[in-house]
Amino acid sequence: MNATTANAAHWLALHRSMCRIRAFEETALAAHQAGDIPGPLHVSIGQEAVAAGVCLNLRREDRITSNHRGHGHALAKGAGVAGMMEELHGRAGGHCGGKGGSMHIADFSVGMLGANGVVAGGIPIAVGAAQGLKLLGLDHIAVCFFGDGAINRGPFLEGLNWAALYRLPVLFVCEDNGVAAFTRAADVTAGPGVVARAAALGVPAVTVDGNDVGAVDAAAARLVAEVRGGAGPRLLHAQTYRHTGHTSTDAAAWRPADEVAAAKQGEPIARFEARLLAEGVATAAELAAVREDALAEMQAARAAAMAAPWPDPATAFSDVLGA
Amino acid sequence: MNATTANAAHWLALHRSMCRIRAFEETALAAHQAGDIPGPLHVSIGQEAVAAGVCLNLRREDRITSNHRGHGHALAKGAGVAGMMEELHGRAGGHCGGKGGSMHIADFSVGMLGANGVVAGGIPIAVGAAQGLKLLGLDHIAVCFFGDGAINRGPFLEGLNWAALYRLPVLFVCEDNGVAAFTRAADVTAGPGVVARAAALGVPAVTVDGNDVGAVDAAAARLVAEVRGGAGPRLLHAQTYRHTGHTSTDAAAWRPADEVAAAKQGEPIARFEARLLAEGVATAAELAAVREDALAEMQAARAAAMAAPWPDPATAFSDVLGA
Amino acid sequence: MTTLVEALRLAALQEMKRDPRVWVLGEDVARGGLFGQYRGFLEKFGPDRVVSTPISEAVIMGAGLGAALVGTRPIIEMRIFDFVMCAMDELVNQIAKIRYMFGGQARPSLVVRMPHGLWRNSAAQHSQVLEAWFAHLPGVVVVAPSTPADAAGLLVSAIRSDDPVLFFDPKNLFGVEGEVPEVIEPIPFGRVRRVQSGNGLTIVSWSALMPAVQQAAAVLASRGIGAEILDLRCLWPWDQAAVVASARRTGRLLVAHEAVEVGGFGAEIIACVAEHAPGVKLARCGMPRVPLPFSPPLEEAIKVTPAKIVAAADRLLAR
Amino acid sequence: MTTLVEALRLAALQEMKRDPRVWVLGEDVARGGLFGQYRGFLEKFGPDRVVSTPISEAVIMGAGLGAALVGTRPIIEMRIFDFVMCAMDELVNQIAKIRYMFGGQARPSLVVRMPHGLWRNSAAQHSQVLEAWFAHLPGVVVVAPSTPADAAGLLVSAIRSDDPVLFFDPKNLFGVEGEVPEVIEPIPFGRVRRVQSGNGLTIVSWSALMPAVQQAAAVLASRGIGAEILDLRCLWPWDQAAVVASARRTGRLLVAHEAVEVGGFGAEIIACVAEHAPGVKLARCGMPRVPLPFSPPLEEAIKVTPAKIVAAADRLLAR
Ligand SMILES: Cc1ncc(C[n+]2csc(CCOP(=O)(O)OP(=O)(O)O)c2C)c(N)n1
Ligand SMILES: Cc1ncc(C[n+]2csc(CCOP(=O)(O)OP(=O)(O)O)c2C)c(N)n1
Ligand SMILES: [Mg+2]
Ligand SMILES: [Mg+2]
Repeated sequence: MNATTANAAHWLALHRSMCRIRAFEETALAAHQAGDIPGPLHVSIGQEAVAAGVCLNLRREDRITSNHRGHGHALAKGAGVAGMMEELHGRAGGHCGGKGGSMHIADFSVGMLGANGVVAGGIPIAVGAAQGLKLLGLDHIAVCFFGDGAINRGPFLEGLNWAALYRLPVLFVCEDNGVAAFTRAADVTAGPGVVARAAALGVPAVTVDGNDVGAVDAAAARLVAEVRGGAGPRLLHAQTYRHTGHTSTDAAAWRPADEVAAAKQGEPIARFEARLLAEGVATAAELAAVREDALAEMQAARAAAMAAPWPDPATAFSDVLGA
Repeated sequence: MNATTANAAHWLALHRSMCRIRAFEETALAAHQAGDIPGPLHVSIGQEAVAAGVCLNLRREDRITSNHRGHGHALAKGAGVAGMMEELHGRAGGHCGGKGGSMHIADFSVGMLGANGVVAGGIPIAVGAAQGLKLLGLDHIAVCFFGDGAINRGPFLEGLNWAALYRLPVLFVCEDNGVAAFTRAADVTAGPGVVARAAALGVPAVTVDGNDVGAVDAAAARLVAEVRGGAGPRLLHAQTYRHTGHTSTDAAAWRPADEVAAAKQGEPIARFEARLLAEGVATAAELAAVREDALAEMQAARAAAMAAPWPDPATAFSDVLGA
Repeated sequence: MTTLVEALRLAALQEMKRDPRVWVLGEDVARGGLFGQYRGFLEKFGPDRVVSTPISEAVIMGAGLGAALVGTRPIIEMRIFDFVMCAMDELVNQIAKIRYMFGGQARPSLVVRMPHGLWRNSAAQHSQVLEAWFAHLPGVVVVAPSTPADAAGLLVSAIRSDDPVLFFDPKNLFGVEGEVPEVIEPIPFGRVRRVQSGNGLTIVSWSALMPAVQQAAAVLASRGIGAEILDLRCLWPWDQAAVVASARRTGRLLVAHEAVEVGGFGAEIIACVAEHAPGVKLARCGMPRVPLPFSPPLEEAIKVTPAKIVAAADRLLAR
Repeated sequence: MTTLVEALRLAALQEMKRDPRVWVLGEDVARGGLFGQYRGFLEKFGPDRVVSTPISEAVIMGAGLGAALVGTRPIIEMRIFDFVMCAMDELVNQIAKIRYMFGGQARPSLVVRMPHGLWRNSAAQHSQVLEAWFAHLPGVVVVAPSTPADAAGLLVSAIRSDDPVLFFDPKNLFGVEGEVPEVIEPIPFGRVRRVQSGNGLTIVSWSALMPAVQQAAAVLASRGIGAEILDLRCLWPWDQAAVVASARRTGRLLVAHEAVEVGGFGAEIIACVAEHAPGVKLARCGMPRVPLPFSPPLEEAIKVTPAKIVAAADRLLAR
């Protein structure tokens, strides 16, 4: 890392993006615990570097698909916070008008084609989005976020083979937090891992430390450029850690306390802040201000969501078929 | 190869098995063309070495699952010819009482758990059979035959990962004839191929010349021993060629004539016979007699099937639920 | 005169010429498709719009959806209906729900083509008729034509529709001939075609069973019983008004379909008429709840035939 | 008193103790399952009989089948019904057909457990009720209990059955309490449970909607209308005789279910009664043909409630 003016701005953007994701999810978690957010809530606290590091290398017109743990991807891609917070609270002003909730967060206006309640559900969609973009002669790309759990589902194989075959402009991002629901990835995943699987399907892949936003950013920048340049699909394997349980109601008590503590030690925001300070990109006070601003933004969004109207029950019948 | 007395008998059995498959399918093809066999018919003429080379290394209690092109697998595993020929002709005495036909040929009495009308459909079943056998504490194994087309379907990934994970006694056999229906495997398969895919899923794999029954036999013997010994799953990749079209009504006219001619040149029966002669295992007359016996057997079976009664229409309602 | 499969070919051809966003993906489509329904397309439109795919049904379906989300209009060819079972998450959990779930942000304009039904003794895994499932599934249009003209006109509508349309090609009728106009106009969804008028009873049917129904009606006519025959053509939206009106008028309604009778779409029609037009005498004729057997005499024992339709009509008339 | 989920746990536990061929496979089952329905099983039966699997629904389903073919008796746990869409080929084309297709050579003795229905605002991909699909599918038994005792007794029957049984766990009722006997006896398939007797009308329902039906009946009772309530418990085989007899006696039949009304199993029941007991006044109450929305007021607008059941009963009684 070398703090030129240009990348200093980019680094600060990465930091700010991570802080906003963290603040959004901590706020949402509290709201869920307070009973204000219905339905299941999956937060990605600890994994922010992946969403930020990848999405800050994308254009607005690039598309992403996500999974059940999608707040970070959406925010990093530029989804409106008010619409997200209202959606989580089930309000009329939510991006999905209250029809989707956390697990189906989407903001098509910024190319966020949706979270997904089905593991690996976003893979075929992203592949098809890339194929459509190519067919339309556009040079936008598709990015597909999924977890380590998704690499044991069939669509992973079908989607990667397909993308390689048609040289589609799609970047697969495997967010490997080592666990799927209540089961360790290592206990359900045979063979050498996702990089080997991708390679065997014709998709070049690289592993990065997914808790180091600088590393994610650098790898993503390179892979996005290759994909956009017509080189065909790529896969980014980002190793990270989920600080909390599977859902907001899961304490994940089965994980050894020292494992969790060690992971929190190396968590991506503090770690990146240390580098920003060391590189002289920002002062501690500036960084704290970013964090505080993010938290204030999210708490204001939450307050606004709480005050926002519920959807008109009549809207439950629209958006099915026809006009 | 070295013709000891012991393996001479085995080689002759391989030869005989291939000849019976060829004779069965040529007879069935003619019967289909004559309008006596209803429904779709997929023959494996040219691919006999794979079925014979693998199945002659199995016990009766070992289980196999097959695909839409399953006559050879069934015959090599010991399925009764009369029951098979009647089944193809839709007669009451067929293994499935006329309910299955060619695409659903099965003979559970010899461990043949069924052909399958769905590409890759047999993979999860074979994996589960292996898991069940292991759970029951038996040392029988499961063998799963599928084509090159199946490696682009999700169950291939899910099944291999699963088998490796639980170290199941299952041998996967990819019968690679380079084509799926009317599309070249190379045009729809990205990456280095099935062996790499298997390895990436934790399943050691080897490639053999699938038109050389000696090679198939040797590889199968080794892999079956490993699998039975508890080493976990293995994959055998057998390269072969389908002499005829996809179904009995497909001329496969799109394939260059010289390609087909070259393949017929190296076809497995004649090729193996040359070796048997060279090794002094049998005389030309003896080999011809085997071929003629096989043909006579199949033609007699066909005649018997033609004379056999149709199923009682009332049986259409049995075998659904309950007793 | 044009065969039904050729009518479908012409309809897709017309639409792909009209709109460059329309494309087709599925196994072997570049070689014309399993039934020749895309014959010549590769030559005309090239490999980017006529995409022969791997045997990867989940992604055939899901990639179609993704491509629709960025503004193309895919025709998703599933080869044989039964293989849709390999792509049900993509169809049921994704395609059917994406517009609603995202509050209208997405509008997946796509057609899923699924040649279905009995055909040349193909047995249990290649003959299923599960159209009723999709009438029960919110978020999709369900089309099941039976003539070349209807097939062509409804396929044009399907391709132009902004909704996901499940198009059940009646594969057993691919060889049936009929007139198809030079320029194929879209046929609106949800309207029956009145095949013949009559006063003795109303018979509603659709898709591959229509010829059997017409044969049955001929038998009834020879006995002086005039059947009013309605070809439903669409299971969702369906022409409830026309069916109820006809049933009210004749006083008797028989619904015949190739699918299993229990839980088939006939149940919905009968239930609807029972609720809205009490007094109409009602009957169904469908397959028993049995998988499709291979052998001809067994298949014959299971499948709905003109004789079984006549028998059902007779029982209904005797009530 | 035992909760429904605990009753199910006890039933599976009893059967796994009884028969060493019974085992369970599915995601997280070694950690007790998503709902605790397998709590303590790993400790008791070990990792070979309590198999926490990868997220590989196709193989969870298909491996269960393969293992059944060699003589074990798997409980295939699908976690949430909607994920069954990832395993439909294995369920529909393989499990449901294998015995028939092979002329009876195979007898897949297995249970597929699929917790289904609305539950804590889980939205479109985690709330589906598609039970009617499987009543329409030859080759499977379809069970949908609503009380702890029924759930336990029917699960015992399912595990002992030689047929493939689709067991719809009513996940929204997992916390409901009731008595469960020390030794859980099998409850035969295909018999209704008469919840209460009455003469004003017959209400048939099942699974997670039963409490709403009972609340609706209480409202009707407070107005002097006695509803006969039948809990169907099984959709296949279903107790046609009991339903028809009750409907004949009261003269009015309302079928209420959580599923979408169009094409739901209510249509089959209504059609059947319309055919076999003409004159009975018939009505249904189900969800509109709309995916499940997330937000509470939207979900409330869609879902079947006691008030909607009362309103449907009132309309029926006014006819
Ligand atoms: C097909 C399917 N099976 C099971 C589930 C239930 N489920 C939701 S998230 C999850 C774990 C996913 O793990 P991973 O992909 O690694 O993502 P993570 O939760 O770790 O971010 C499971 C099993 C589902 N949603 N979809
Ligand atoms: C899931 C599924 N998709 C499509 C088909 C139609 N189909 C039958 S055989 C076949 C080709 C299979 O190729 P391969 O697996 O290589 O076997 P081969 O025919 O070459 O022996 C296809 C596409 C099918 N049966 N199942
Ligand atoms: Mg994970
Ligand atoms: Mg092949």
